[in-house]
Amino acid sequence: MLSPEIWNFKAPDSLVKVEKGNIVNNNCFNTIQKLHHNHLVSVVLPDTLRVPQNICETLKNDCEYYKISNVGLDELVNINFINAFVRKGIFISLSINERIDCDDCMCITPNGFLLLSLTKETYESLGLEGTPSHYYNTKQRYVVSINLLSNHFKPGKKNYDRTKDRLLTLKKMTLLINWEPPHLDICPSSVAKYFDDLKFDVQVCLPDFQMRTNYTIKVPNFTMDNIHEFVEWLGMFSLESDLGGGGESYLSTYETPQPYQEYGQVKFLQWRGFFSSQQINKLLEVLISHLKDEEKPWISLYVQGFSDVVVGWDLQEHHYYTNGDNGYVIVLNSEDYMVYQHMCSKKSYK
Amino acid sequence: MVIEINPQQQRKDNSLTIPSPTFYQALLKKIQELHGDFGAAAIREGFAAKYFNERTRIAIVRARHGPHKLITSVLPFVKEVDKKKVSLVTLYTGATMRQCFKFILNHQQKKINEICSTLQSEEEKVAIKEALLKFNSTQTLS
Amino acid sequence: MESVKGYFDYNVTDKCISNNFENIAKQLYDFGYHTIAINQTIDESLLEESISEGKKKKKIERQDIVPSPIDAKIIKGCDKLKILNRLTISFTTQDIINRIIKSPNYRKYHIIAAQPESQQAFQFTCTNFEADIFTFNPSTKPNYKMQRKLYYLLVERGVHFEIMYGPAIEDSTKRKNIIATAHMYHSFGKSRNIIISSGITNSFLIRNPYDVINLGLLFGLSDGQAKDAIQNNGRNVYMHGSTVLEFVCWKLY
Amino acid sequence: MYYYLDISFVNQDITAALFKNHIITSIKHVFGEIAAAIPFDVVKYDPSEIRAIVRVTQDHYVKFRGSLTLAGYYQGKPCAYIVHKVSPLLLSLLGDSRTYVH
Repeated sequence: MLSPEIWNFKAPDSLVKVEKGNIVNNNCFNTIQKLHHNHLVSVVLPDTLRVPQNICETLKNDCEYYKISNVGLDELVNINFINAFVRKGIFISLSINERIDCDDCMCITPNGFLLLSLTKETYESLGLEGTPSHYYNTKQRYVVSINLLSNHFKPGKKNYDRTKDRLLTLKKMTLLINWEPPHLDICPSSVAKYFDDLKFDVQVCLPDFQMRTNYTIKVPNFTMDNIHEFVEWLGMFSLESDLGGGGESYLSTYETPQPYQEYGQVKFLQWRGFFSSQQINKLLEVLISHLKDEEKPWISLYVQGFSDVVVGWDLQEHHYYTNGDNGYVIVLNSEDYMVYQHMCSKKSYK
Repeated sequence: MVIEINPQQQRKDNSLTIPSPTFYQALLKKIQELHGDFGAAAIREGFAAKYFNERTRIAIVRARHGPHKLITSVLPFVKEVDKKKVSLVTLYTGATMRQCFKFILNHQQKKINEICSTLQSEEEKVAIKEALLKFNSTQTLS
Repeated sequence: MESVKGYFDYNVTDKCISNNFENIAKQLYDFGYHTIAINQTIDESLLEESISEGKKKKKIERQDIVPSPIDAKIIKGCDKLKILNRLTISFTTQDIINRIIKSPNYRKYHIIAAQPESQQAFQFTCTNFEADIFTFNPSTKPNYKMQRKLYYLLVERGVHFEIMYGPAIEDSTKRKNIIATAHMYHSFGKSRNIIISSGITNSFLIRNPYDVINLGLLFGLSDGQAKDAIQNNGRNVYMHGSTVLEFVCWKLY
Repeated sequence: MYYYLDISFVNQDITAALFKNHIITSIKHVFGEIAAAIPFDVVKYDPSEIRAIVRVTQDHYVKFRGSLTLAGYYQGKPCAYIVHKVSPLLLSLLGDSRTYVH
């Protein structure tokens, strides 16, 4: 007779991958390209008196995205829509207010796949082919993948008509849409106009931007061998936590890692909204040039993905056990970079 | 799952009388204190304690495999049973009753030898031996 | 069949109805519980008393032996919230069950839970009674003996074992009984077919579903079982409940 | 490795020290004195919202969170801990995409 575990309870797993390299070969941009639906971006600039305007504006200008309420998913396989937006430029979308662990979720990836993560019941009533989710070995959840850019995916073909017909039966969802046009002379808002013309409730969303300055802050030196402590410090600073050194050790034993340096001003910038990996890429480019011009000790960038997106890193299936974290931290100094990737565990739950 | 413990009284006298239920309660109280509600609940199924030899002061504690770790961790902290100051020593941890009885038998034998060495007459030795072993086996059967 | 979604909480006690139910339902909904059941309990011992009090009333008593289910109004802003009715029968002998089943109100409940209080009642639950949930009284130690065979028999019949966390917050004795019972389910049936419900009486006892999953780990469930306990198994209970109900109706008409 | 929890306390205004003290008492109730010694840090405390960020090692996270869940009373009055978000990466407590209003 077996007794349950009573002493060592394992915390839910998560994976951390640390990658180091030289800034010259630009490998750090690869990481950014692997996570497509980004929600929150934050930047820490140590020893900075004035934040250059172009950093603040990279994720503010031309970063509008659209919220469209109550869309039937059959609209997204409309051939006019595919030809006008999915095929051209970079189009990403995901459903909001739906939980990946309980409800049906949808997302469109930049390579033109429409992905659905469905509960067993919805999947059975939908009748489109899919694969059982990796995370539940009892087959409670299925992922349906539709290639919108396939050559055979057009009206008149059996597959197309059937897919469209079946998607009509799904519940309407609220979507976020981010589209980057292929040419500068096309207005990004044309995607909004498309849906507006179809009499949908379209709302323009602007990223939420916050900036903060903290004075006289002990900042740890960035070296490659104290990465975990350094990333923890970034968290402590970003959340304005107690950075240690005070008298009250009863509450917290946290101390800023040694060796550190004290800077007069440290800036914290944060954007929230819906960003594509291209937009993050641009921000990183701006940050790198700023780093080179101003000779800062280092610059850090933290990006957090959406909790309820169908796919996370490398288009692999995402899930939510007790948290749905996907994110990465990039720390750069004038020569090296470090990427700290944080992803949900790939273990399936038994 | 049987754990064996040896309550050693502060006073240097050979026998010690503790009713088994009191001993059980003392253990349970300590577990409640050190491992909280969760510990008390975890060990409850299949938990039994029996103090059964007054001369050699041996007791058997039964617990299920797994939660027995909670009990072994608590034993060193038991200082008082039945208002008598005691300290407990784990002598043996075995997975079956049989294993434990085997151990007890050996242990008793050793005790007998110890006592015997302090005794003078041969008759006394035999008497003691018989008393101890007999006591042991009858208790075992019950 | 209507689909049920979100996290499940099958034990919102009827005490909550008088006690600001709207607030409680809203809070449960915001935490992510989208299917809840209002629980009403029939206690055999109380019924016996009322019957022996006046034999003249017996005929009427028989009519009202099962209270009619509480009809909860749809709460504003929680349009996705599905409210079911659950009846828990606490009994020591099977005689009462036969009377309860005959009651017209009985069929109005979506989910039936059995709470046996004696060895005989336990045996009856395992072999004959079509219950959806097997539950226990957290304030007392169980006075029947669980057997592996019977546990598996219940699992085979699609019955789910309930562990409630609400009483475990309120009181230390109940907490110990609940944890011990949960561990007993682990050793007898590898914690198969477990559902975790709240059993709440006020809004302070409501916990986040992810807290409950974590609590499931302490109850001896594995990672997956803990999540199933408030998600997938909840759906199975609903399906089981509705098929049994259909079956009964079909037999009657 | 650590786990970080973003929690708030529903009862009444209390100071950071009392807050930490009550967590220790809650752990002691559920897991006893041995577990009450597990180290954890209140790295941030916001008295206006009675909301805190707590750091605990991964080995103790499940027991720690379980104790918070089962904590029902503060000075005889009902109370509750609401866990907003947990993560092994502190930075991810900056925001939750589930609760963000676009």
